[in-house]
Amino acid sequence: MSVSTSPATGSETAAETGAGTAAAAAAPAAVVAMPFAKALNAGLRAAMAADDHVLMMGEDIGKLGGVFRVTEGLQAEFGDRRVLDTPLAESGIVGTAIGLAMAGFRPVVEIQFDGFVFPAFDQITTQLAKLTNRLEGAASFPVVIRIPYGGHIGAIEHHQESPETYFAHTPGLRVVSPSTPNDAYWMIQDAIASNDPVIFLEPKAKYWLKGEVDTAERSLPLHASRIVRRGTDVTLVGHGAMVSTLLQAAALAESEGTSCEVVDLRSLSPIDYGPILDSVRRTGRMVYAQEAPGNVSVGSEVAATVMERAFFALESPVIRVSGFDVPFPPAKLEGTYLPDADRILEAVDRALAY
Amino acid sequence: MSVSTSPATGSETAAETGAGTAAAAAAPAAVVAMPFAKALNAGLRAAMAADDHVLMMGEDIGKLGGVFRVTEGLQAEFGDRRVLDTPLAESGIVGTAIGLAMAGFRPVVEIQFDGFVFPAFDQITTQLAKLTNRLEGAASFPVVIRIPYGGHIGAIEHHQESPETYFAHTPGLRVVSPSTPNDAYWMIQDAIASNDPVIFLEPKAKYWLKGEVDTAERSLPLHASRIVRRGTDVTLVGHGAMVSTLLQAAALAESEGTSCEVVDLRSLSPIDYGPILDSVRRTGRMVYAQEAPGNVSVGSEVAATVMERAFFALESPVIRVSGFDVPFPPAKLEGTYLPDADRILEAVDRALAY
Amino acid sequence: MTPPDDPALVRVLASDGTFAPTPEAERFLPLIEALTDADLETFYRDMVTVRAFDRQATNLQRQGQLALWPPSFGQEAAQVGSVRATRPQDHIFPSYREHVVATTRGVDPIDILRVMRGLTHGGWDPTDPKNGNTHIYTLVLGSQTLHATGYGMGLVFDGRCGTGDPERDTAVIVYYGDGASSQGDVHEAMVFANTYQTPEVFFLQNNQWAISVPVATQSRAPLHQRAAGYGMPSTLVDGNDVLASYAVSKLALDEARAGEGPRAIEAETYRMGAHTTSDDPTKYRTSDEEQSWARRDPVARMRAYLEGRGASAAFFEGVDAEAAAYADDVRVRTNELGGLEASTMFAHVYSDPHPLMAEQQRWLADYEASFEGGAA
Amino acid sequence: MTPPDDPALVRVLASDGTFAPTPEAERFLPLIEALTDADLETFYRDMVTVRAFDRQATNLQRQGQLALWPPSFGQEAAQVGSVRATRPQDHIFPSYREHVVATTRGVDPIDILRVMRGLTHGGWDPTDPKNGNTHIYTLVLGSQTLHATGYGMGLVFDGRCGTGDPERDTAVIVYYGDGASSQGDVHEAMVFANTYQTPEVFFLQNNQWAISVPVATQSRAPLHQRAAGYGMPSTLVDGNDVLASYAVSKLALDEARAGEGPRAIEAETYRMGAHTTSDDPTKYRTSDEEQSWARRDPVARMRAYLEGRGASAAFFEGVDAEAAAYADDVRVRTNELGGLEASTMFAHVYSDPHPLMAEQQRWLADYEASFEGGAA
Ligand SMILES: Cc1ncc(C[n+]2csc(CCOP(=O)(O)OP(=O)(O)O)c2C)c(N)n1
Ligand SMILES: Cc1ncc(C[n+]2csc(CCOP(=O)(O)OP(=O)(O)O)c2C)c(N)n1
Ligand SMILES: [Mg+2]
Ligand SMILES: [Mg+2]
Repeated sequence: MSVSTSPATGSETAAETGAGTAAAAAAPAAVVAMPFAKALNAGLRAAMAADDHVLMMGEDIGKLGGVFRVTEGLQAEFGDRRVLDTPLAESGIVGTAIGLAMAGFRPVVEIQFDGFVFPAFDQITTQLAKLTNRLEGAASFPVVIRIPYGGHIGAIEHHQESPETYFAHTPGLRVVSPSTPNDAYWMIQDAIASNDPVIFLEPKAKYWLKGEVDTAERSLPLHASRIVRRGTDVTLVGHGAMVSTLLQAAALAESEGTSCEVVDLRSLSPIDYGPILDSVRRTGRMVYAQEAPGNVSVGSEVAATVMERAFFALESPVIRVSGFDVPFPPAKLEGTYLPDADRILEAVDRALAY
Repeated sequence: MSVSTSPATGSETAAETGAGTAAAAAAPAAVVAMPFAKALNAGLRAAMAADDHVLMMGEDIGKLGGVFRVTEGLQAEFGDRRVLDTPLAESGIVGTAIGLAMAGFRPVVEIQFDGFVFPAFDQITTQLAKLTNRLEGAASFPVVIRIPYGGHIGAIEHHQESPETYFAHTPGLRVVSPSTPNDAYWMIQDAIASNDPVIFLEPKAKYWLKGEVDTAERSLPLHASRIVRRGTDVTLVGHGAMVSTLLQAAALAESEGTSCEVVDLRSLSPIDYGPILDSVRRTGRMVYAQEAPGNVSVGSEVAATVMERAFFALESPVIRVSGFDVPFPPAKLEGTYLPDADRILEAVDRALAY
Repeated sequence: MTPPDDPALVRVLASDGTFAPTPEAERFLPLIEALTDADLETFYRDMVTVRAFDRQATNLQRQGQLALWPPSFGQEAAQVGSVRATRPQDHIFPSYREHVVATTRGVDPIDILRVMRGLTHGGWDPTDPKNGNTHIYTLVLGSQTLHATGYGMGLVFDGRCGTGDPERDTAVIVYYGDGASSQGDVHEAMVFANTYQTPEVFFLQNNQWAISVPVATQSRAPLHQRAAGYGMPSTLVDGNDVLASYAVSKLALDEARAGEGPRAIEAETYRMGAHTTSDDPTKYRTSDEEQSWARRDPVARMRAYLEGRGASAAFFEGVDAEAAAYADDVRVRTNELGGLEASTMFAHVYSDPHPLMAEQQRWLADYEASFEGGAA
Repeated sequence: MTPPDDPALVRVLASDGTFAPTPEAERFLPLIEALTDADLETFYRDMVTVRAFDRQATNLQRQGQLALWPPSFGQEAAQVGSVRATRPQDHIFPSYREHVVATTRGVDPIDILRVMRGLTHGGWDPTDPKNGNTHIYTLVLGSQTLHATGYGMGLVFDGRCGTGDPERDTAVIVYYGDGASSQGDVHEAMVFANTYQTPEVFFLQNNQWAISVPVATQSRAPLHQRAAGYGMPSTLVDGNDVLASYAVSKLALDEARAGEGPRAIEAETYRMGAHTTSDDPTKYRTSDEEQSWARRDPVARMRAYLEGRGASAAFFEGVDAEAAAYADDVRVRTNELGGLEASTMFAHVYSDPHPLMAEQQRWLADYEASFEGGAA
């Protein structure tokens, strides 16, 4: 079991702005404020500049720069052989990305929205995830699949889902999700540098979130979780857009006299349990929040594992706050569907009541 | 929370043979011994005879009767308009089954092997699972997807997997798995009678298992779990082929002085927690066994929920015994990969050591 | 992106509205000659009305009344022509831009707006006769082609086509785009349709673009040529010519209904507006191109044709007034739309009772009640 | 199920081995004339050798040495002809019955058997030069067509085709079956291949059956006609005629390598054996049909042709002896195959270190050690 690899930042705004205190302390920082989507763009550009076999594939990522403009300007800069507007077929995109990886490329695939990854599911699970193993290590498949995911944007069906469970359950895949511009900038580069397939989940609600990016030095390895707020009574854990909701809940709880520690999971597979267990051993209570339906989910895994490994330290069971076990509802109900600070506080209360 | 709907049989052989004591007591039984696959065949035949809009679709299910002969004789009996050897395309099969359901049919789809369900994944998750909800109840989608699953048959890749997690996580689907011929006979009919899509997981290792089938009366509703062996020290829970492994482990444990209760989950979504919680409250310890990789799995959910709901009753955390978090290995290693009675006993020992 | 000049093209009306059938159009002329003046006026009225609605919806989105609007602007002739060729018993499987199709079959435009406002994922009940067997929109591109094919298989198995009774024989028509044509599901749908000889028309609206991607990226060969590979007859039609679009659809649907198997149509048209209200087409296409297609505007073309046949100014004024009233009514009713009960989230996930739904609905109700009591 | 008589068919050798080119074969004759006697003998030797291996493997399965065997029996000419038309730098993407292809490119037959014995999912290392750029078998039908297309895209992007240098220009050839042709992935592969003009040959072995399902269920139209819909030239060849199979593959590969874009070939052949050793073809096909195809046996046909050209009895005896020795060697080496270390399960799930793998491997080692100590 690993131990936390990062110092906690001790403040929710630092986490929100993404200023890594560790990095800031260690090296002369080149800190620039930029929105999350721009940080991704900068990270992609850096990766493309560093290796001419890094290549982008997807629908509308070229001239248009992607529907969220994450790839804006990349085709103009690197040409249409490196930033491909592909035919409209997700299985085709992932399947040919696999072939390109066999030919020595490092493809970065954009899936336009969470709900449209499923036509590619066979190529992802039976091929991409398994080929290195099938080949007994003779080849690597450094393919990154970028998926804008999650709710909060009031969009129509298939545009607000959180499909991480499907990928986190699949051996051979790595699954990560940044929650700040700084993490976006570094994690996308680390994902591209990984020799394994990485499902890269971009919390689309955060694309417009501004924060400081330290372009000189990464603060944490790709698969580390991070304590983003210190607290003593309850540990709150989540990833992606939920991290800011957890921080909000922690701030509210503080005003009511409850001290919450907040952990940003960052990596959903593998999960870095060190900081979480360390935290739970101190607080004795934990709440897990996620947008995805709760039944058989990443939250189930974290809850089961934490209860298994910190059994005697727990004063209450791990309480999960999740999307309900229904399809993501019409946008007018997303406020009810998505866990918010109030629902997290209700769970905190339940945990404290044990 | 429901309470156990079934009396325990009190013996592992009864569970293995599938003789429901409840049913046997209640009605004049028409009990016939037959193998699991034949019981499915009889159940399918009964459903087709009862409703002429029940229709079978799949690859090689007609003249050949399916690679496991589960549909043997049905095409000869009902004709090739009701037992369709379709073109070789799983998305096509499920997608057209959806259209057939819209036209008033109740399609029963056979996926040839677990590993080949993924090309149909988009139609299953974004369409089949969601259409009733999307249509606000204006139409039902009574489609059954039969999938032979699991290991123990020494087969090549894609032929031994346990994909239940993907389906159990998906709102709108029901997921069940019989473990005895009697359950096979009744559960397939109940699945076809369900107005919702049902993923029907057939533990292929059990196709040749003989057992008694009471064709007169069902013993349990489709979604009930069942205590198949009484015990006092540890509760063992699992589904499909694992049930007999659990019973084996329980028998071995008994000889070492440990009394294990065994619960057959039968339904993986929804899960009938009543009998499980009831049992755990008596034993204080639980081991969950499954063939699927453990990370983010049905076992994670059951463990997390049981620990949440029976927190104070537990003397030890729920211990999970799963397939490793690797692709199902080459057949020569399946004995190591698949949980067996020894691995379950090791977990029982760990639970007892708390 | 130049106007289609494939020799296979069926066109009846030139861009300026003159009656100038292409050679391929000859065999369809009897179907067009059979149309009454009232039919022609209906075609025109349909197009103008839904265009006004479409413009209204775009405005409503700008005013924050809708989350999104995918305009049908420019594709009216393809849609009116094909849908007016259907019979009442036929089943319609749209993609998500078929506003003209849906409303012409009876769907209340408000029901489409409710989807785009985030009030429902479906919008209307395809089993309610008032909706003319129009199935709901499908957003996962191409997946509806398999549903349509399955429905068609059901028609075959139930003997609901090919009996020779035109009142009873039923067809399905499925709409999809040039982008969607690349999806594996469209291929599998064509495979199944031809194997089971479904009474089905695959209606491809090639509007030249899939968001920012030109059709040339999907295929270097004309898309209508794909059908032959499955053994299925196909027709290329000028989708901005409502008469041609009607005639080719009518023949294909009649043949399908009669049990002759599936048919394919590629309608060359143009998305004159943005992909959706979130889109900015200036990023990827030239105004030259847009203008060249504006000259082929399907509504103007039909108007010129009707004018040539002597339709009165009063007629056109009347249609415009009706369309304006229709669009006004949509605006008024949109503003009146209410909210959504949270409990609806759980109501239809399953058709049969489900313990998790009951439990979570109860939890949510209790939770919400706890606020009303002033707690938390 | 009658022998192919499509006018598009390319055939050079009649069933009885006489040289009788069909009209469509005329343009391929120079390629055949360029073959030396040694080439012809090699073709024959390849077919006979791998047939002996294939029979051996079937026996090994019956003896319990293999979990399963999918015989290539009957498809030797399609496979030898196409693979002998490749160049060393080309990349080969088989499905799972391409034993002749794989071994001809250098794959050790034992490596195929290791897959079927349950010792490995892959079997050989495609990056090891000795395996002739033969990628591993793919069991999820059709999915390899996208991998091949992606590889072809990589060749285009890296300028590894169309340079005019035959020693450097590289093509890919991908094998798939009549059943697999229905999969959406095959469609998407053709879409991408044509969009990116990959140097690729889609080689369809239509062996008339997908397990128990006849090709007529996959398509009422001849499958080779699909290619035209994508704008891709295609050729129908008698797949039981090794010369024709070689010639059409050679031309298609040369054109692909030269940068002229993808090509499709449908080889009409027949699975003379069972689908796999688990299958019982008597359940679904007639012995009449089997016999009619036995008369078109590709090996007998080539033998008759070589005899007609004066090949000696000694030559045939030599080939048979070589083949028998090859098959014997396979048997001996199969019997020598060892077991598998449990730890290999964790070794290659990821390329980079992974904490869960380390943890579970450690757990398993400790657990297994606990038995050795006599515990538990
Ligand atoms: C499977 C899938 N992938 C991606 C999308 C996102 N998307 C919505 S519309 C669209 C373009 C569709 O183009 P086309 O099929 O030509 O239809 P058009 O918009 O032109 O009517 C895309 C990529 C989607 N809805 N479904
Ligand atoms: C996606 C998928 N579905 C089903 C199967 C099971 N299966 C294995 S081979 C086969 C038939 C394949 O037929 P064809 O493509 O004609 O190849 P052939 O066996 O004739 O060489 C089937 C259905 C599979 N391997 N993959
Ligand atoms: Mg389009
Ligand atoms: Mg075949």
